Amino acid sequence: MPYATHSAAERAAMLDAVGVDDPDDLFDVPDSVRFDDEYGIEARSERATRATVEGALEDSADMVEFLGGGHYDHYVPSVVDHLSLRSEFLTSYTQYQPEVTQGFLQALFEFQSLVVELTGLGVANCSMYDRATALGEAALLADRVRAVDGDRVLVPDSLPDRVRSVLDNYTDGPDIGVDTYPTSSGTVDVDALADSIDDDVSMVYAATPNARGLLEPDLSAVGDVADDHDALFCVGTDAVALGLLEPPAAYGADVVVGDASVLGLPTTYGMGLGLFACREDYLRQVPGRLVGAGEDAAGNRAYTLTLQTREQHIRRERATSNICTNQAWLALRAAMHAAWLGPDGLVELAETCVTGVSDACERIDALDGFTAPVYDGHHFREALVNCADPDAVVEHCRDEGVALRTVADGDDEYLAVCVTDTNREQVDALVDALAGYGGGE
Amino acid sequence: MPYATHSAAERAAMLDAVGVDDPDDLFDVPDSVRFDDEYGIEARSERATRATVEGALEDSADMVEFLGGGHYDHYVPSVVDHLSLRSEFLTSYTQYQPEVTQGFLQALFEFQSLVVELTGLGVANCSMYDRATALGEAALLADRVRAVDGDRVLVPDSLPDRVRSVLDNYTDGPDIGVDTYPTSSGTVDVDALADSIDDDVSMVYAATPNARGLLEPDLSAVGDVADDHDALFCVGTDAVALGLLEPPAAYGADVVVGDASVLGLPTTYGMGLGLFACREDYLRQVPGRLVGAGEDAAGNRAYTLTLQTREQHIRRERATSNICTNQAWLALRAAMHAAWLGPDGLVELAETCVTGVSDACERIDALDGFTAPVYDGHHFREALVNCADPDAVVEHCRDEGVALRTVADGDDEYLAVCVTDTNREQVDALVDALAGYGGGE
Amino acid sequence: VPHQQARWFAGEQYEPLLSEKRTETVEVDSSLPDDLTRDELELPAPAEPELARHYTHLSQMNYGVESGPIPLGSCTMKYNPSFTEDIAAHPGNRVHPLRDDADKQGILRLCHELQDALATIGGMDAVTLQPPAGAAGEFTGIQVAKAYHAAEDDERSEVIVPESAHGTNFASAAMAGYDVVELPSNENGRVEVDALRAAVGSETALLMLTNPNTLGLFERDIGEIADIVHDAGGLLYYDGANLNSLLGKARPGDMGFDVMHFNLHKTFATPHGGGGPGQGPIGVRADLEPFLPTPQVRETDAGYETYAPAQSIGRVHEFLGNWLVLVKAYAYILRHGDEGLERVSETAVLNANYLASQIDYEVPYGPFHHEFVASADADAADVAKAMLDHGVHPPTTKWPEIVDEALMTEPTETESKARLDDLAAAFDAVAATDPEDLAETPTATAARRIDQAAAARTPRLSWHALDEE
Amino acid sequence: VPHQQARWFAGEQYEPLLSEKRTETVEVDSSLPDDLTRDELELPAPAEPELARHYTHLSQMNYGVESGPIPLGSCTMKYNPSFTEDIAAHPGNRVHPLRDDADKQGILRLCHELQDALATIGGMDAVTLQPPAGAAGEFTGIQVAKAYHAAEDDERSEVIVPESAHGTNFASAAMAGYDVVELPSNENGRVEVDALRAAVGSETALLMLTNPNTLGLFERDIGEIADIVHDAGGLLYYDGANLNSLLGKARPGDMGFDVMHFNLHKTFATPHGGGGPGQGPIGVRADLEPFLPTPQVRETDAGYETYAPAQSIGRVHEFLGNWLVLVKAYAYILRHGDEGLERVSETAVLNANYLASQIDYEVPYGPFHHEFVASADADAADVAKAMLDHGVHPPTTKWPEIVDEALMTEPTETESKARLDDLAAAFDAVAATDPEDLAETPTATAARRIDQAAAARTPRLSWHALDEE
Repeated sequence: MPYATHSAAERAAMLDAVGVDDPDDLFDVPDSVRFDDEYGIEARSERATRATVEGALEDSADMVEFLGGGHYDHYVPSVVDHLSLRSEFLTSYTQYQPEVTQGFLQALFEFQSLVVELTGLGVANCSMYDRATALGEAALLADRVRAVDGDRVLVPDSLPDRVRSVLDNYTDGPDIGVDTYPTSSGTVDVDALADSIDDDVSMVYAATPNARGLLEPDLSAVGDVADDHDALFCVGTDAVALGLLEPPAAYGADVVVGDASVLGLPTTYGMGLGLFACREDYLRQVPGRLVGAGEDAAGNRAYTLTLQTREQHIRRERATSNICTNQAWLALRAAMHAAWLGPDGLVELAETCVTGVSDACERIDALDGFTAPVYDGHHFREALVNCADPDAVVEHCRDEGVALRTVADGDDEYLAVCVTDTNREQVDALVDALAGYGGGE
Repeated sequence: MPYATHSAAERAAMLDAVGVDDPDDLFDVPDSVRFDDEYGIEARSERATRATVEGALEDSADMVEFLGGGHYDHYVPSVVDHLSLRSEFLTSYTQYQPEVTQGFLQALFEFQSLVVELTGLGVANCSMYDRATALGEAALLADRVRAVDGDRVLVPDSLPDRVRSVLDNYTDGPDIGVDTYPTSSGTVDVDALADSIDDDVSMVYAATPNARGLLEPDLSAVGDVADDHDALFCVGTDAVALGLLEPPAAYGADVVVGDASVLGLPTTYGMGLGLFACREDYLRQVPGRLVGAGEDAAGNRAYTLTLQTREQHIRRERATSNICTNQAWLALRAAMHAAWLGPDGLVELAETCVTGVSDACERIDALDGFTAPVYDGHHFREALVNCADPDAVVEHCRDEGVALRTVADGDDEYLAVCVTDTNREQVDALVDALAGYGGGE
Repeated sequence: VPHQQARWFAGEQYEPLLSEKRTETVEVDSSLPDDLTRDELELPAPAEPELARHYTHLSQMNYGVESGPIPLGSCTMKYNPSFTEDIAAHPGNRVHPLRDDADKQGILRLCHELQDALATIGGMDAVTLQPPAGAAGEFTGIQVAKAYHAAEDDERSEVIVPESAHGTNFASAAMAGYDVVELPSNENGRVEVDALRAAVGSETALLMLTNPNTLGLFERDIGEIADIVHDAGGLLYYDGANLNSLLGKARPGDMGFDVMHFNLHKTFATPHGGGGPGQGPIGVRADLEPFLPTPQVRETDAGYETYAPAQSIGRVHEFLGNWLVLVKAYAYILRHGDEGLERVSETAVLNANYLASQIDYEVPYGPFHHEFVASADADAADVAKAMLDHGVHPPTTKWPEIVDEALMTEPTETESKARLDDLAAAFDAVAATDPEDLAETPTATAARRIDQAAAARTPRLSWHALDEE
Repeated sequence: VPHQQARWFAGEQYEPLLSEKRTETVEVDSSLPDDLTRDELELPAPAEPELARHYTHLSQMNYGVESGPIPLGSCTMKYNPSFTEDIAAHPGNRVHPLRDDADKQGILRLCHELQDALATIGGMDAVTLQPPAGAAGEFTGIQVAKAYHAAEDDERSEVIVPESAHGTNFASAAMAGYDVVELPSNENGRVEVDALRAAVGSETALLMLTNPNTLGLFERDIGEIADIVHDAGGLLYYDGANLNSLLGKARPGDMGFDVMHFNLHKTFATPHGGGGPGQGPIGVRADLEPFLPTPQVRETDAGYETYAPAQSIGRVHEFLGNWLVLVKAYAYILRHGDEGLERVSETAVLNANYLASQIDYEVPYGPFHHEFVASADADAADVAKAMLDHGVHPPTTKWPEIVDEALMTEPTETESKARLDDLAAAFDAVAATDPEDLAETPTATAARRIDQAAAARTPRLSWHALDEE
């Protein structure tokens, strides 16, 4: 065993103390279910293990990515790695003994404060798994806090299938229906939404930036529709966009969900950090962990997990969520990244997400055979591009080492491009790859 | 400035407190020597800086190295990086305030203890720059402690030019002569050494493993020759070899110098860690820093820099060395690596250095046109290989992505190969490259 | 100098909030129209040196596995090998999940190999890696079971959970829409087979068990239990939280379990990160495979490819959960191999038994495996606080409730004998302390005892709440 | 809650030596003959988890720049940007120095660019990167000067050093075989020009100066000083320890210096590592270039190549010193650029002046730049120990001796106003303390005051020495 802790003499002394000759004798496992075979996994040195796993990782292609679609890449400063990898943070447990975990508790309190500042809502939890599970939890929250019985939530028809599928699983237990309302030219069709809604709706969800990369122009009107039917208004967004955008509370959001891993976490095959904030009214129905400020016996400010009676380890089947292990370490990293940026850095990063995609669209639009963006409006990171055979274009670009994706929008299919601070200097490669497809610049 | 610490308001308050309008006004620099031009260096973001420097680093070729020659590669476990990069270690200063630097002091005390254990000598310092400067300091020590006037040190004719050149600079000031004594079939010719020595010799140096990769078979005899003339016997070796070899004190070494960076530091363009140990008699003439155990006011064991009156900041021109900044952090890493290995791990690693090169020689020797090793005897990491046109072979191997070097030995030129734990699995590539040169296996 | 236990931290300290140090307010001036943007943004704005010190100080007020032992029962707080962090930092992880399969072969290969390794270790036929945590794995497993029953036109309404089970079992079952039937333990701390027989019926979708259970006891009647559940058409769910006791010794699949989750952050040593991320892959027997989440990974002649199982329940995470946890866990498995993994469990069980033999508290149930539950003769929470003053982290307290003033203790295999002796000394020093004095503890920690009830009565959950005071 | 200064650590703690925890002795069984090998080897043998805890605990007993300010005069303990560590970890650094030039173009390119950048910053014509530390740079520079004089058949025997110079200046000159002539300071704390004129002669090889000097004072007579030395056939050496005050403002080359060293670990922020590694490149004017160490790097049409200068002094390190320090320093320079570097010095000077304006100790000499020397009205060493109890690192004490009970203070540019205010509060709290009470300090540190004299009387320099007790 590579992390063997006992010398032979120590092991013998311990066996002696417990009165057996072999640790195997301590296993009270009937022979009928004993495992006598082998897994067939060969042990290897640390160096060989690294060579094996890193060797596999190097098997993936070397590409410039313009993918987005729910997972976004921003440059994370080195200091975030160095600090978050400190073992006192990385290897610690959930803060059930607050006297020896003040450091992490304070960091989570600061994360919550950041989310409160960005959303304008009164309460933020310490994390959910990702934006999709946060949306699922929002639907369950709506179900719990809604005065009248409601068994439907409304989501835009542009909600990505991946997110919808998670929502379907979350709403399956309490038998909440998930219905879509129409979008038009890429954004919410408020009139159509008003037609779709009724008093059985517990929650209306809209996202900004939305799945087409557009900033919704009138979420206030969406909120009004929800409000008219006593439905919760849930807004999906992310922590970078919120640096620039109006705080959702200002236009009536009751719940904000989304992605906070746009801070602190670069592209890592979809790993995320679910953001969850809501109005203070729902405090005792919030899913997940909350950190509060209090006092210790010496009268000093101290932090602690609070309102734990909402949680599964105490409330069991009546808990506000089954979540136990969450994404605390990523919340720590997000808070670090935000502090590193400061308000001007965060605004600047967000503005890059506005100008980067619009500049790219302008260049793509100038190419024969491409129109970008497909929809008018203000884009954030992403936009759709129209062309004759999107799938063929994607294939062509792959050969050029450029990763793009297609998006189905009703009966149409488009290219989607995502531009952030980390790939905007490679837009040349994208434009060249597109230009090289059939036509030319 | 990327690490700007003052807001505009703070800066204004500070300027006000010191009574100037602009920090430039604080510079009491005559106009005649003011710099009004530009350096012409463009600032860039952290990300762009990384891209620039890492981009340059990627310009070097991707090669399998069998180079050795004073700089050796062993696998350093990950935990050494993680622990040594903890900022409390990495960013701390020399331990002039021991009450807040007990941690580093203890680690250096443990490093000294490791070197004492490996060499068998009574005193080890906290580090020199590298093996060559450690040898230079040994010559200066010999000059100081030798009872009778001596103005020559003897080194083997196989001493690498790079090391010799450093020794020449160190011995230039006190006008110590450096003479060579002959080696024969790769090892010390003891009789010839006895002929070379006289009472004007203050130090005799010999290395094991030596520059031909051979373990010296009879250093006891070398020590006797030195002793007969009251010269210090200085042995050059390294921290991995010492795990397996007889402790130099056992065969009469007065001083041991060499490379300790074989522990804790992988290949990094020649960066090193000079090992320096000597008999307790010379304690007050030791160059460099020493950590001692003492007591604090509460009666607890505590560590402190000690015998600082030897050092330049106190003794100035009469100091035992001019060294100030040393290689403390690498000593920390070496101690970590040694502890990670434990005695069995260190012996096993050293044994790999014995078997790896001998296995490689056997395979090379089986190739047409190659003889390996050139000299009989026991090799450690390195050996010489004989072939018709070594330079051409090296060129050929370079084209195959295999880095080798040649060594001049008298009028002869040979290939040198170095095999450790990190390249022994690539010996196939070496053998293939050699086989592909003209002949074939 | 006496050999004291090293204290990871002693004495009071205080680090202001970043917002108390320096905040800046910027007016937002954007290319976007004003009605879309905020007017201003106020956030902390530390220079990087101050940022580094802030978090360095906070870390120094935090206790991790590299500070000392964390013998929290059911949490498996073992040493997290640092080399796995280097693998996680490898640029080959920086692959977007929406790439074409052909362009992410390295990732898919690792997924496939890890699926196989976990299936082998669990004795399962198929594995999905997707669930982002243990509780998410439970929920996923229950949804899979539900889909299976639905496909058989055999919808059921109940999940049976022993009283000593983890709270997540109850919560996950409820979240999936099931009624939870709680099963009492027998006097030996195990499932009461007769009670189970009485509880099981045509509404039984699942029995959820952890084995060894939370008392560390192996459910020796597992064969009979499985038969009872299966005979009623129910499925058997294995809660993998305690798998660290069984590596190389027994497999849930061989015991008759149909679905299980793995806690990679427990058994396979990925760091807990102060609460997460974890990862909770699930394994299933062959006839449940069609219901697994999408995508799965398979190997073809052309390489690895993703696919949707025929009757997939869809997704429980937008992508694949916490990728970096997966890759670290796989590295841990490869590093250990068969023999190393078996030795992990043997040593974990030896360590628990040794520690129990050295402490002055009674351990009412046995024989236990990798964890045991001692009974304090004082308030267990007070015992825990007092242990902090001895420089160690205490066990899980007051749970499972089946033991009075429970001290649920899992030392794990990476504790040395000397550390176990230190832990025992801490237990025993507290046991020898007058219970009334325990209430004053801890005193050697960064904060003194915190009034959690008061904090919950007046929730202050952000710096804004503090500003308002 | 009052705003206390955060204490990085408070209270007594103790970590046993690894050798006191567990050692193992192995019998050596090798393929080598017995007479070459040791019989056995005894060393500590901690398992990796215990190794990690040992060094984690030791680190927690250590104060670094990320713990708080370290205002040590002449040491330039600024923040070390962590991204440079990532660059140092890049696999492209794993290049053996004996590779063919063509196979290490990346390394050579960086060397060449850094040589150029340093030459520009120093106002020098050529730079060697080789010396592994500042003192090594001094020694190298003196050897170069000696070779220059020897080539002119003008061998000289003396090096002149001001009394306030760094101890290394004296030691390096002596090591190179020169007699050291100490030059007194004038009443303004600067070089006394008349005394210099008297000291200089045909035996004068070099005058070594640091400018600003160790009192932080610019040698305004530098033009005259240079003329005096040059007229006598001597050379002027610039000790780069205080270069952090001049970036963008003045260049040693423009002041008439012929040789200089750079302390990359000071001015260019590479971490001090508890004592090292540093790196001390030297710059020279054109006619000294032929004597520089070998190899140098130049750019040709075919790429970068190494070469030996025509009359090279040879080597002062077997390879290129501390490569990783070089690459980190270059990254720091690129990150800052012209404007950033100038701002570094401006802020360093502003910070020193601001701090001096806030403390209750007298600062006898001025106007100073990036550092100042205050005079304590108590034992300066006691003042330092008392400051530790306020959670900050004290300044350099009792040196330079030109100031009574000197507190030589260099806050650097990376300290915020708030930190400077904290530092001032610590100075002032100590100033307000009865000097007799200072002897009892420190009490809030990992160790209490250590009896260094006793430790030196009975040197115990390894665990073996402790065993013998």
